[in-house]
Amino acid sequence: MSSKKHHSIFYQGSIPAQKIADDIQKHSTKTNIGAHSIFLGQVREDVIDGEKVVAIEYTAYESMVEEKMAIIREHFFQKYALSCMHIYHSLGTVAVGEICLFVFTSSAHRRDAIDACNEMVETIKKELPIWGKEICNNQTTVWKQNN
Amino acid sequence: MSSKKHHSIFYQGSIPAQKIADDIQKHSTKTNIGAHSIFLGQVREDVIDGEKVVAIEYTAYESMVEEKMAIIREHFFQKYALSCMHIYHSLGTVAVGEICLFVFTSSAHRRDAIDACNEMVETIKKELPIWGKEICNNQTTVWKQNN
Amino acid sequence: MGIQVLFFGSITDITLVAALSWEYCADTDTLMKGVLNRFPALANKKYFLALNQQVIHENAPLKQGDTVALMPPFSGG
Amino acid sequence: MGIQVLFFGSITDITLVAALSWEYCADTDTLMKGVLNRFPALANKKYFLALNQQVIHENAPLKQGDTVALMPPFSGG
Repeated sequence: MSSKKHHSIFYQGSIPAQKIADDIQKHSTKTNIGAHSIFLGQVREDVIDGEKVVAIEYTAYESMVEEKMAIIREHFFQKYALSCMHIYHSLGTVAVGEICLFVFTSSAHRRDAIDACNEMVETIKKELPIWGKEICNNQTTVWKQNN
Repeated sequence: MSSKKHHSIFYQGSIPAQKIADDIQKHSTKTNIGAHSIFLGQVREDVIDGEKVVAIEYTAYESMVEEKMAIIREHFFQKYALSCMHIYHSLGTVAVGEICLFVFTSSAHRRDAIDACNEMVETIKKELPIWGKEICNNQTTVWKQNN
Repeated sequence: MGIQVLFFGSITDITLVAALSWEYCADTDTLMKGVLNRFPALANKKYFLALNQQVIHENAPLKQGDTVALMPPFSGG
Repeated sequence: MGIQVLFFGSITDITLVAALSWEYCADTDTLMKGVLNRFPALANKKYFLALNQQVIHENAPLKQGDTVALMPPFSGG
């Protein structure tokens, strides 16, 4: 139940489906878990001024993200009865159709995992100094805006 | 966007992490998707009268589940802007630590996938004629009760 | 043809079978009277009925070939 | 040592660099006056400041070696 064991959330490039499978598999030995909730962000082929987005390039204020995430983790483990919480966010270029965000929460009963996962997705988008730049087919770029 | 394409939700035995990875991977070609929400039920090592649960054995009124799920799917695709929705529930024996339920929703924007996934988990537990029997270490069995 | 009667979950701990062919009867109340007569322990069980895969809460007329299921509270997921 | 100034996201479209060493000044208001003087186009940008990785909303005193970051609205996830 420790919230202390954490490491960088950053993942260079897109997050492979295989990593998600491996992470799920690792939890089969944690027999107090009854529920996993997972959110995946996938780069969408938006159209900007008639040009298709082909990728998003992510940059971050990495050291500030780490510092904020440590505090956020602490808060989440106090608020929710979580067995574990794993978060990965891509840095660098992620092509359309690829995964750029992986939030994975686990708990004995489903409400904790589900509520924590939902709140974490909102927290990441709102609180973490990360920026996405959409790269279009014709090489133009547009800085992403979260709604 | 068709809600017509559906098949049995039942999966014989536990749902492998590899199947989850494969299903995620398949969605990389659906470039209108921006968000996936996944719920996984994992068999928990509960203790009943001092005996550890080692597995759950699932049975169902299969034809009624199929009929209900077709209606539920229709309703969800009307209520939420989903790109796809995939649901798998184990039948037969699933050991502690293994996955027995896999709900997977995808949408352009995160709220639809997240809200649909959450509501589907509740719907499955409440509406579908499926029964779980917990099998303990000493071979005694206890019919599961959903809260 | 008669009526097909299905048993699920903890109900089968009492009936010991998953299905029975029952002689035709006019409605579900009459059917259940016969079923309870055969399996008196069901009187202490909580269950509901489905007629041809539709949950029913009141007495319903039966026709030849109908299927009635006795379902204890669901516990999937 | 002076002040380390960091630029992120769309701010770097204007500054063209990700970091600058700035001569020491007493507070963030003074610092930002200098930064805006050097990059006038920043006046039209929406951003907020972090002093040593803490977001600040008002003028704050600076000491040698402090880091100030100009951050446009976040767009991760």
